[in-house]
Amino acid sequence: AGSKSDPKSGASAGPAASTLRIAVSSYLSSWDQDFVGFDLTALMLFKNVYPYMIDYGVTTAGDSQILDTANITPTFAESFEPDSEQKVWTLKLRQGVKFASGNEMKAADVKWSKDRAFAAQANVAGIYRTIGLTKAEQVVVKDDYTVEFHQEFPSALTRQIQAISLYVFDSVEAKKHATDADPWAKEWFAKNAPTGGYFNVSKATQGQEIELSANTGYPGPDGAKTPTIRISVVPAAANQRLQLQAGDIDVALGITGQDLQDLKKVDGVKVLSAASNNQVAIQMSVTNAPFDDVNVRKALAYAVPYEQIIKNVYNNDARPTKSLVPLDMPGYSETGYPFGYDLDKAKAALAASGKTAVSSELVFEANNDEQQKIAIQVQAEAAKAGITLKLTPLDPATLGERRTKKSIPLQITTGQLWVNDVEYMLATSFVKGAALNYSNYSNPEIEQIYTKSHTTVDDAARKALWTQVQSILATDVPWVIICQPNFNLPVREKVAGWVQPMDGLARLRYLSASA
Amino acid sequence: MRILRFVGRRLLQLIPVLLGVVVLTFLLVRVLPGDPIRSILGPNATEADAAAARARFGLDQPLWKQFLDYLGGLFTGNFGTSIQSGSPVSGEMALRLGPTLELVVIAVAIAVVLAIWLGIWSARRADRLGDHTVRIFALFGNSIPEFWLGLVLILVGYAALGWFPAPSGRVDPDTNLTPLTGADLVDAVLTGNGPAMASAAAHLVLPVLTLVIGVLAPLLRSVRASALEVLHSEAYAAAAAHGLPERTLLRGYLRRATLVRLPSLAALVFGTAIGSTVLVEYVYSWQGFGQWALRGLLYRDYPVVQASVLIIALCYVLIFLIADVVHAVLDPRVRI
Amino acid sequence: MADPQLAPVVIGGGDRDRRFARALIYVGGAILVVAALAAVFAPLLSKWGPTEIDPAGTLATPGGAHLLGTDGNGMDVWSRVLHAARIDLGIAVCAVALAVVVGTLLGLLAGYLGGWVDDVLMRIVDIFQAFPTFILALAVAALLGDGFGNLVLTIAAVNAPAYARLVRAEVRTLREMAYIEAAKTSGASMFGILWRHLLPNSLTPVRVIAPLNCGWAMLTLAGLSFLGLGVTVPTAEWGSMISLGTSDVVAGRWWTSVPPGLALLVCVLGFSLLGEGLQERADAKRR
Amino acid sequence: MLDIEDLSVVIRRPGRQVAALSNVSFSVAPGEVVGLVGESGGGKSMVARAIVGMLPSGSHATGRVGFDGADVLRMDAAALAKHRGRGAAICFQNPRGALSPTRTVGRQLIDRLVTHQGMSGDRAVESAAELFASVGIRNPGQRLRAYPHELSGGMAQRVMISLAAGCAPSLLIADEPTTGLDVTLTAEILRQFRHAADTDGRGVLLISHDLASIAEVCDRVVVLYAGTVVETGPAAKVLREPAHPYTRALLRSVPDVGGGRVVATAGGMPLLTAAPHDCPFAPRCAHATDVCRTTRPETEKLADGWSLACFHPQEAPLSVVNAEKSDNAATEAGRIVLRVEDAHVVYRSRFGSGGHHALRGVSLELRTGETLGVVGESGCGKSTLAKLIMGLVEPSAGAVAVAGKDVRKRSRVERTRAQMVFQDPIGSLSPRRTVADSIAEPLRAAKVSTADRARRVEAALGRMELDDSILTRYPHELSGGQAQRIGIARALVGEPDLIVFDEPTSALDVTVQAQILEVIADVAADAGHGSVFISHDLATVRGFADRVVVLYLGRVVEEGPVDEVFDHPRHPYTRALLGSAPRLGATRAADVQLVKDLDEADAATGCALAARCPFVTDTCRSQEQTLQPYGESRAACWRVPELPALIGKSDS
Ligand SMILES: Nc1ncnc2c1ncn2[C@@H]1O[C@H](COP(=O)(O)OP(=O)(O)OP(=O)(O)O)[C@@H](O)[C@H]1O
Ligand SMILES: Nc1ncnc2c1ncn2[C@@H]1O[C@H](COP(=O)(O)OP(=O)(O)OP(=O)(O)O)[C@@H](O)[C@H]1O
Ligand SMILES: [Mg+2]
Ligand SMILES: [Mg+2]
Repeated sequence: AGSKSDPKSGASAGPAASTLRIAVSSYLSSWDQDFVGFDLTALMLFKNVYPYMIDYGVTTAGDSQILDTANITPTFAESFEPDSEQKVWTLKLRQGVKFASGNEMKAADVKWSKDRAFAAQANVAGIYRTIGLTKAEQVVVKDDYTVEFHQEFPSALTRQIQAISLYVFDSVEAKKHATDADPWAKEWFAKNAPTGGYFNVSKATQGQEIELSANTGYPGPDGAKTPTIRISVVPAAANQRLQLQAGDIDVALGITGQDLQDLKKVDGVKVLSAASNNQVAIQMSVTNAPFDDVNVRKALAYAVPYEQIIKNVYNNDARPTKSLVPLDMPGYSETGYPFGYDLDKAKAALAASGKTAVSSELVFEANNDEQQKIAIQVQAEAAKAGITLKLTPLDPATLGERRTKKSIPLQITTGQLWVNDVEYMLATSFVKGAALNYSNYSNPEIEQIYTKSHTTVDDAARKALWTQVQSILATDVPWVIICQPNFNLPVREKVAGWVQPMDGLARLRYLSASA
Repeated sequence: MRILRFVGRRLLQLIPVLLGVVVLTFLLVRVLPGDPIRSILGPNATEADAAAARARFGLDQPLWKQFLDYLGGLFTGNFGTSIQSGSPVSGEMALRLGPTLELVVIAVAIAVVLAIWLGIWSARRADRLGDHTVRIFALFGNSIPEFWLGLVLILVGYAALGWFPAPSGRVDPDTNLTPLTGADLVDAVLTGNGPAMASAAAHLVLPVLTLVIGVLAPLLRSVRASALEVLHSEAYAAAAAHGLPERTLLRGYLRRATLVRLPSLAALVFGTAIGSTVLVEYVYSWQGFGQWALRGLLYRDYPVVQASVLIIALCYVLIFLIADVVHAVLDPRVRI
Repeated sequence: MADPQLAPVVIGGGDRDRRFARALIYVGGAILVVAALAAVFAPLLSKWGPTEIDPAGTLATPGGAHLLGTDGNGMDVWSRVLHAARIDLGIAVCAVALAVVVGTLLGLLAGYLGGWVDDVLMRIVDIFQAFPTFILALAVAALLGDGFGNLVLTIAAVNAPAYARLVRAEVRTLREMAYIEAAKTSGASMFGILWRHLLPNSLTPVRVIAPLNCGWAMLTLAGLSFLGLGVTVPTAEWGSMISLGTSDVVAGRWWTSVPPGLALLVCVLGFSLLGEGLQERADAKRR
Repeated sequence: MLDIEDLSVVIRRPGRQVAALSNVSFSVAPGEVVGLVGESGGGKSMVARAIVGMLPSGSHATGRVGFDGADVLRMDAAALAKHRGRGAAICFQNPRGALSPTRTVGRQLIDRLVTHQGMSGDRAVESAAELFASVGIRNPGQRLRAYPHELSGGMAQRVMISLAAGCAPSLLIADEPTTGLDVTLTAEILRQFRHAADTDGRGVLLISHDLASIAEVCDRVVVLYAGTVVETGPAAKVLREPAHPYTRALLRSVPDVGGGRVVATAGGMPLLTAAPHDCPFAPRCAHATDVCRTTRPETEKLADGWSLACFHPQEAPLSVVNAEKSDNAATEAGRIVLRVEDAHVVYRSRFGSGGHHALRGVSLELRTGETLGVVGESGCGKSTLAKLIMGLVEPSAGAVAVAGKDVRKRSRVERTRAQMVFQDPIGSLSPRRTVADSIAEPLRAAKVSTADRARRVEAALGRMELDDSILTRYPHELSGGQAQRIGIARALVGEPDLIVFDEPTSALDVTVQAQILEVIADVAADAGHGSVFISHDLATVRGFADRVVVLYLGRVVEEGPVDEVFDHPRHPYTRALLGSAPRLGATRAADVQLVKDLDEADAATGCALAARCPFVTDTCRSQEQTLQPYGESRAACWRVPELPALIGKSDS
């Protein structure tokens, strides 16, 4: 397929070998990370253009390199260390880091950025609460290169939370654009890309294309390997595939499903594969009929055709899993998890609930082919067990609203935890009021274990707690865990250095093109 | 002078229509299920955070107040701030409108010219093989879903033959085109950027072709029918009976009389095309107005939806106004 | 000088256009009849149900157990193509019928009453016509759900304005006709004039446009499905089948999207041919 | 120059075949005006089309259309292109339709000049202006820039003539050049053709359905019936002593201002599918014998270019049957059914102020059993008056009462007390309603029971001498004559107090017109209702009206008993109208000639006719005229007493 690129040399003569071309499915919604919700394209770009003080390290798994969520190291910072009580964390900045404006990154920038985050009352402010940071005063500038974070309580998750929150704006530049009505220069940041990260945005055409160039003002190790990266927006997967085959793009970030299997056989293209902790599940609302009855939940858990989904949706490129804790997460255990595809048991479970037939809607994300396919497979089998499902794709706004209202009886979720730890998992998914707890699940025992885990540091003790958690969850079945699909990324053969991000956000600095 | 008065009167008539569109859209987006705020807040946001965000966009105000603010903004050209991106809607819209208008205007213009030419050709050979062939082909084109046609054209024109650039944008970024209007070909011409001109033109070919094939049939049908009507009219027969030469007949007696009915249909076609380019934009990664509006809608970005509906409606009514003026110019019988 | 033996001079032409028009109508009609039969007898013509998943796997090649193979969900393409005719033809015809009824009613009233009623009705029609299709569709889907009825409603709302305009224009010429005056002087009531005289006569152009419109309605529906605003999966519908299969085409697995694509094309073409033929016949009659 | 020999044209269409022309032969010499007359469908236009080589598709033509030695039927494309325009040029039947709507008339003329006379640029413009002036267009420079729709009918016809003349043809063909024109214009237009023959030496072929109106300018006349030539001869001869029964029937069907009564010939012209083997007129002919029904008569040459195709040529001069009026219409006995008092009608324009003042103070009174004729030029407000009476337009001032009831305050049933018969017989029937339905319409309003309705519909139909089988037909399946009978039946069925006939025969063929006029005369004679008969043609009114009103620009200019007004017209306008009406047998009494077309006359203050009246004085221009009694009639002209003398003077 690569040979096809010859005739249109006119179109592809421009970019040199030093340029990598990446296709994404959509343009980022805004450049201002303080005001962006869950937008994967945006978050990925932010990881590469904002200076993050600390980030995950890299480790090897099998024959691929992956981000090591257990090992968080300073990047734009010299160091980030707690005091003995683990309540005050000191951030020492790397000297000589330059924003595109030429301003050096100072402690004042960090302070201004954190003040802005608290004022924004959005993303960062939200997760900072989990580590006891709620007020701007808790961030204290010590000197030009030192900042202290005074947490209300010690937390095992501080590094993880700060790894995703400690990004810094060029405050000197920002203040030039601040006005009385807009003290945090929101309007300016909405339109102007941040600077100072591994890459600077050298050109951005709204909706269309973004050109990143390596930041020469970064004095630290692990600088960007490719001078220029072009990110173009190609919404249609079929179109991305054609361009990858023809060699007009080097990395395609929007290709899923069958296409991946096909591309493995295409000349000039390789598909990077790795096991991932991406978990596909159906969350059942324990407070909405009919799934408020544990037997109905069990019935569904028996009715889901796990093997068939792995085959039909993922082409066997996914791992079956038998616990609500993801595979590869420390503490994973299959003890007491009874569920597998078994229609007889499903019918029995339904009968145990005293009902012969139930019906519900099954919500999934509109425009998510994978979820749609899963929904179709589940619907067909569930029907055989007496569970009638109405497939309901929802657009992001409606999905968001209904999730907030906790009014979805049944929904498919896909995602990976940014912190590979059961405590984090409980915090985000299974304790009362947790953000990802769409099931509205709560269990006093779990709450107890969760509280206990804050102060449990011994590995074996934690493991014991986690086994307990898993058996409780297996009895309560708030979720049906479908599988853990592997990570796949189709790239041109010349692309090297890919590090598989465990948070799904590509670190482009590792990428290089071998000419 | 008379034309100006007519245009003035018609512009006045537009006011209630546009006002109606504004009110309807305003209410519609608000009764739609879905929360525009939740999607810009992280999953950990509390009700207080959401309320703060709502206040930032004035969504905590009573409905009538929101409406008056919006209306007031419109009069000063302020379409509000996009909830998703945080930047002013007018700026984003300007960037998105250019490419789409460029696409639609070029496509409809080509389709109209082609329809005129083919339609008259076809009518003059009415009921011969050529005529039948042209019409059946046009009908075929009209029967293929645009997104499918787009994909096929990409497969053939780009993947198999390699004649056209990758369908991933509107101009090669290496041409360093300075965007002015957003319509890349226009910008290239304005800035005298030769390579950009070539690149923009090359990128336009397939999407324009897709649209042209989609809209040609109704235009062609109309031109052919009116040409036939003229050819069968007493007026044309009279001119022919007086022995006027072919060229004079074609230019003086057939063409203008044929075109009289075309403007309003062309306007209709333009209107539907601009409303439905979203599909073509998707297939060709065109990132124009349609994609922007659709995304705004999916995320319930109220100001974006309101602005895009208003602009489409405005384009629509303006193009009809233009069509009426053109009609009046073409047809001396029209009283304006 | 006259030579009666001279062969007659024959001027060519004649009724070829009518023959072509008739051919168009017959071919178009035949296509639609076949499609309608396929829709009605779909269950008898296919072994598999339209949403039945073959446990043997997905994307089976045509032949064998599946005449046209299976799609990415393991469903039988042949069966789905047949069953989809029900939804597609059903929605298109119902929507256009609804649009005709509503549009005609509005057009009749506006055209006959004139004055401020006309102004108000036509401005409303303007508003609807200026409203983008997809936004209207999403609004209806989001407000009322995404069922059959609501798609009919959406597509009808998109098309009704055109009929209102058409009928209004027709009525405005017709109401100046002598027979309307005759009816008035014969003491006919307003309702009588509208119903007995204006309605039947103003429908002439509608009859020609409606079939063409059915074709466009099917394309609109397909477009909506492509954007995820149409019929929900796994209901068999051509547009959504095509859009699900687009990447398969690129991979050379033609059978998931080409058959529904062809079915859609042929049906739309059927409507177009029928409409074109009717138009041609109407034109020929006028000449 | 033109020599048509044995021309037959059969038009073949699938499922349909028409023998449009069968063995037609005649010729036209340069400088000669030949009239081609006959009923609609007789094949007149087909002859014209054959001459310019534009037969409709599907035609099979035999014979020969000789033109300057060549055969037009067998010309190749290049020869045809030369022949058309330069050889023979047609003035089309409907001048407004035949002018291209999107090109100025000047351009259209220049196109011809450039093509056929090789002129260019300024010279063509100059020539065009001259041509316009020569056909009587005032202000030619300005008119050159006009679009066809801006022209009145008369003006459009003049432009058409100039276009044809602009081709400088050897033969000028005029297809019904005066149909639809006012009487006052007809004569003027016909003179243009005579002029073309006399001064430019062109041959002229003048086509018309109305023998009487063209006979005067023609040298010779060819009478066509069902595609066959039945009689040819010198105009004077054919007009006064026609030999063929059809020619005689044709002439007798034309109403005569002199009071001559129309004699209708029953039946209609047959639509032939092949050249006839018998005399096509035989079924309608009073003199027909068996031989007529089995053998087609040969064309026999009689004296001086007179030829005839008939076994039973008639020799007696065409007698004028004078109407013995049944004056028993008791004027005193009737009750008043219509009263119009000083009615004004203003048509408002849609935008802005102003409007068209179509009626300016008309007063009328009509009793049962009485028939009132209303005459006047096109646009004078006749139809407006009819609509006013029917309540279809509102008076802006004044009052209208039908059967004592103000028209504005009538109920649905009361509205049916006045009925109208329309000008366009087919157009006034709802296209998608059956005949039965249409006739029953007034009964439906009156809430008559279904059975009763059927009975009364049948009765009305019987009176129109129509068969029951017509009841289930739709308007497009009717002939004009049948449709008009249906229209009259509809008017009669509710037994109304008043029937208004608005030009009920002007859209009909001559012989059909005569039939309908007979029916109307019969209906109008009923004592049960009053009738208003509107016509632009004075002659049709004379036959059965009791009183007549002459309208001019929305005003009544003369009024009185019909014979009085016709025999002793007072007003110059009435005189002009009467003078321009063609009159059989007698040569026209050259009376009063109006000096301008109607649309050029702007009525300011004073007498409305002032701008066109040859006897105008300053008083006329400044003072409005009111109706004054002169003898039995009343006229609105103060110079009435002086007129006879004035006319005498202008005569000498
Ligand atoms: N284009 C055509 N196709 C078929 N038949 C035609 C066509 N034109 C005329 N005819 C038929 O030919 C016959 C002669 O028609 P023609 O127009 O010559 O009559 P005409 O004497 O000019 O009548 P009119 O007074 O109505 O103009 C008619 O019976 C008519 O129906
Ligand atoms: N609806 C209308 N709106 C405006 N002007 C009108 C309307 N109807 C008629 N007129 C004008 O009023 C005048 C009288 O029209 P009317 O139809 O009464 O004339 P008419 O005598 O019946 O003429 P004709 O012999 O041509 O039928 C004409 O100048 C005409 O242009
Ligand atoms: Mg004719
Ligand atoms: Mg009239």
